[in-house]
Amino acid sequence: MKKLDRLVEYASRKLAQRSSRRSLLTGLGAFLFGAAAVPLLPVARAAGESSGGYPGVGAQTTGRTDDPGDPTSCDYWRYCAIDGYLCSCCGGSASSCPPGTEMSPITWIGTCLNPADNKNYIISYNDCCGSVSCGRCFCNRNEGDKPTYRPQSNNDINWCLGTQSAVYTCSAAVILGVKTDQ
Amino acid sequence: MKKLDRLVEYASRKLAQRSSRRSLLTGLGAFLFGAAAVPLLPVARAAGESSGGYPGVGAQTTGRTDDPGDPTSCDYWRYCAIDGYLCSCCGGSASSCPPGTEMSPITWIGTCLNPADNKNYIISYNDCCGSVSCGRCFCNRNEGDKPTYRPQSNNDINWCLGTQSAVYTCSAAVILGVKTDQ
Amino acid sequence: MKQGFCAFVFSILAAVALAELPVETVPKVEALPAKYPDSWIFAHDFNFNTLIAGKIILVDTAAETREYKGAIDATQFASFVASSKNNSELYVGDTFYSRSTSGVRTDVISIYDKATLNKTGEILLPKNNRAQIVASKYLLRLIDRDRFLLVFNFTPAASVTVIDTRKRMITAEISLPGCSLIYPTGKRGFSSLCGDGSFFTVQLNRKGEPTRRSSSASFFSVDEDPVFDKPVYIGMTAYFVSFKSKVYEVNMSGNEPEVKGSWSLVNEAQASQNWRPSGWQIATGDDDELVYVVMSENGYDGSHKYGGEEVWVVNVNDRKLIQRIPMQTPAFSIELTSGSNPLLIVTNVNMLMDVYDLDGKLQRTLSLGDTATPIALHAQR
Amino acid sequence: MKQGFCAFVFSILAAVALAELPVETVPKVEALPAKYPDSWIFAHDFNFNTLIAGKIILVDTAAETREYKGAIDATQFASFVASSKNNSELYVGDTFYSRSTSGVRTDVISIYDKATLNKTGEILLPKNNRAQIVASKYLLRLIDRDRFLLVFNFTPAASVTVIDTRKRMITAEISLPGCSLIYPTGKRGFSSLCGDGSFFTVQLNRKGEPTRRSSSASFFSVDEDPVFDKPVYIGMTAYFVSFKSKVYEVNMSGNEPEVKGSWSLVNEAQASQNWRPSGWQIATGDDDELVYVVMSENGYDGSHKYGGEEVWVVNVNDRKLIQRIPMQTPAFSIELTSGSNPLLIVTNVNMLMDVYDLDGKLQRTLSLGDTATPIALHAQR
Repeated sequence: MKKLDRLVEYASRKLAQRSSRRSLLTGLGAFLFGAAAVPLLPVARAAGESSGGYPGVGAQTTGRTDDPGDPTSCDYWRYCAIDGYLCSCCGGSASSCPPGTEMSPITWIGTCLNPADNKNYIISYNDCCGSVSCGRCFCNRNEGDKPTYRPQSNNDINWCLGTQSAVYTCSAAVILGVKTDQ
Repeated sequence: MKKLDRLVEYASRKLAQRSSRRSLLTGLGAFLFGAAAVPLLPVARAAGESSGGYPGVGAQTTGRTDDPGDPTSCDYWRYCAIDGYLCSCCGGSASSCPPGTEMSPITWIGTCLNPADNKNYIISYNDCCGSVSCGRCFCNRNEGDKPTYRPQSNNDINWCLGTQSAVYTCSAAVILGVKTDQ
Repeated sequence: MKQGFCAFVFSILAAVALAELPVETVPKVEALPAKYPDSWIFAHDFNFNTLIAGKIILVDTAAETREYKGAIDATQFASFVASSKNNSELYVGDTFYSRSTSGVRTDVISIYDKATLNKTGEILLPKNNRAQIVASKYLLRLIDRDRFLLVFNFTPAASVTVIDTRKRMITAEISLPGCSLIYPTGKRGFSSLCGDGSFFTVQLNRKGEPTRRSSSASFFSVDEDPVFDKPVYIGMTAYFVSFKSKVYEVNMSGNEPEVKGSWSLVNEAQASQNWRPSGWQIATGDDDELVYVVMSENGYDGSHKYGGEEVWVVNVNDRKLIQRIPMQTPAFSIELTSGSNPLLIVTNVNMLMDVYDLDGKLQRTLSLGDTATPIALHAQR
Repeated sequence: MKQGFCAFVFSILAAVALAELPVETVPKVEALPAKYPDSWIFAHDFNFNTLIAGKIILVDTAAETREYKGAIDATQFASFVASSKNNSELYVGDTFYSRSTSGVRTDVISIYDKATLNKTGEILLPKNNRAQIVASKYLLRLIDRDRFLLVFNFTPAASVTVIDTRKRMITAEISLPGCSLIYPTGKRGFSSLCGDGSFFTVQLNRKGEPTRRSSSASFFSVDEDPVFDKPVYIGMTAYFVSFKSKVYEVNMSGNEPEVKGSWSLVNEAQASQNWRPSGWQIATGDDDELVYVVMSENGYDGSHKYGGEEVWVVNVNDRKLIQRIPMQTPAFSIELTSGSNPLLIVTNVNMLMDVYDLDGKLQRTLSLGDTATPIALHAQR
């Protein structure tokens, strides 16, 4: 049974991780649903993350200086009201669905500030539907999120509506335009 | 975005945990499929585990000195060839299924040494079937396990056979008798 | 005599040496009591990593051993409600596909028996329009002593389906004018919250058919300070908590909701530190007079779902904060067990279940599964 | 001129200041090349925590970005095989229930298109007897240039269903005398391994019907030192590795398997340290002459599934160990990508994917999902 010894150290670390008393430092575990974490700040990247926002996920760029940030990172500007798996990490992109899924035509809407031009953009969060949960790059941000009685501003609803299958795969963030009234 | 700062520490620990170079100490991660770990040895229990074999799972006893050990712990003697979620952790017991599931009549067989009487017992590993994977107390031990061409000694097969549903929930370890030929 | 005694001792020793563990019988499946103890709760594991296959886990939160009593399936974005202690049924709003994630869709209410956790029936929802929203009590409710089951639908057209649980038949489907969820109201009715901050209320007759519809005035600003859509009921009084810590007390016992007033959970200093409710099932209540709310410091626009470092306890009679319970791990969802000696059950942000006594002492931490995400908690009623 | 130039510059600046990101079109769904690069592999996420809902993930193991290309469903205990590079189809052996985990069972082969990952058809398996075994290549195989698909069945009666992929029709079901899995053999046939350590072999005619059945002598001791049921094929030679490090070379190109001999992976010193194969997909091979095996020290009865600290590389021509590659994290399953410049793909015991070059240098570590368990790896063929 010698190989079982290997478990002990693994167990100790796992236990420490899940039941840490350093509550302020684990406060966003919920955000992650116990999943691999989202290093959002430069300090995390500086601490050895060369592979993008989530450990084990290759970083991306949009290729445009006026669309800054990493679409596989939860802090990418378009994701200010997203809730789900980032399609960028699942075979799609910030604005497209992975192959084999269907993009929902019915969406919820957020307003996100693009730091490059300091403009507020109307973002449509289109769910991609029809295969099982992607499970990669879970991200939940709630700027402007309202409860379900304001559904078009709510990200708790499964927006796989009007699609052949209502099974949720991941979420994309599509630019609808610049918000004009400010 | 201040609360997002909480993520950084969480992320760092998670990364360290999943990509550790201390390979010998994480060798049984596979055994766990990345799940909460199984502290099998006294040193792990002494290190603060009051709740039984798996963190967050209440310890059990059989109530019999001749059936020693904790049926919610992977090192319980009957589990020497088990592969799956322990029914003891899922609403069943070492030898019974959780309510709402069905026990498979077709099983694989192991031979396990009871340390109390130093006898080898024939153990039938009966899968419990019909609701989704329990997900609690994953345990894989392979004493005497043979490849699929010796199916009655193989624990990689879904033994939910002859049941109304073939969906696997958890595994029980039932005493069939003492092995007589030794 | 002496020789006889020795022979007797020898025979005992021989028996011990030869004894072996008995052969066990198969098949064997556990059963549960028809009435569960107060300390048992239902934890809805939404299974965020594989949404099509969640479950409802029955947990004895007071137990030191055998705390996991069993589980029933709850498929993608399922809803759940248990009948009251005197009744035997559990109800799950399910959605199935003939090919797991594609093919023909079938929405049903699945019915399970409390004592066996066996499925005992199902009621087809022929329009397949069951709302799929992250788990909340107010998606599926029982009214009129469990006689009628109300199902919230969203396609995005909103409606409520009324089911007679005795006849296992749909009696009505009631369209809602852009309103959401189900808040039991009056003898045999419900209200929904609407996009302008008003209530829409429907009362039913004894056949489960709508007889009375009404709309209230708007009582809060959705844009400035919306209320969470997960109120606390104490008896037939509902307490709606807002993003910025306001509490609205609403009498739900009449034909229409009656807003009895509002107050703030926070004083000026706490408001300036932006103490705000945050989490998922952010509030719960006892049977009498105490409301519990998950609170977090340094709140901001968008911080309302990240969980909180404390649970605040408010007496609704004098609207005073009587206790602040610091969480060992921030709370995400909370619930009190029922009965005279409740426990505070917390799903923490790491998705483990923390059990506190009412003095705020952590009794135990439970894992309900390696990847379980038990974000909604249902006490016995 | 000067004034004109300034006006021109001004107009550019104004355009930059006014420019905004373009409105994006919906709906938009990505497509893939009809032929995948050699570096792409299929990782079967068995989803151990929720077995009814696994997936096959397409990964570009050489990429620094956009490495996750997409995924298709693979339900409970699914099996998988991809057609060769010249063909367009992917095949998944699926089992569905009308009520997710209960109700009517339907076993099928689901067919997907490589370029779209859309489901393009399915073939019913009317007996619902598809074997449900933890993912392995040898549960589902293509033979005769992808013309026939072979499905292993287990109820526990064992058989193989033959499907004509062009006609999408079952042509035969062949009972096996207590034998397991599918090892392509000869022009249009397969062998299975039997409980006494022998092969049972069937050859098919051009219609996919069995014409020739044969049994070999036993060539190893199942009780003393069984071979893993996951051999490595290099061309039509299969290398079966045993629990105690013996390698059996078997020529599978004829009507029946021909055991060409055996040797040990370990020398005397290594044997005394109990270096043994351990893991799940414990071995892989290149297109030519190298076999790779996951090895672990201090092996014992029951240690054969826990993964190994090293990957050993053996030249099958002279049967010499030519390289020992230390793993940064112990390996559980391994695969070489296809083509002339392969990479060594490792699912490590933490269920992350490590990509090594053939010098043994770790190139990158990929996570295929927060709770993914990608235990079987399929290179392009």
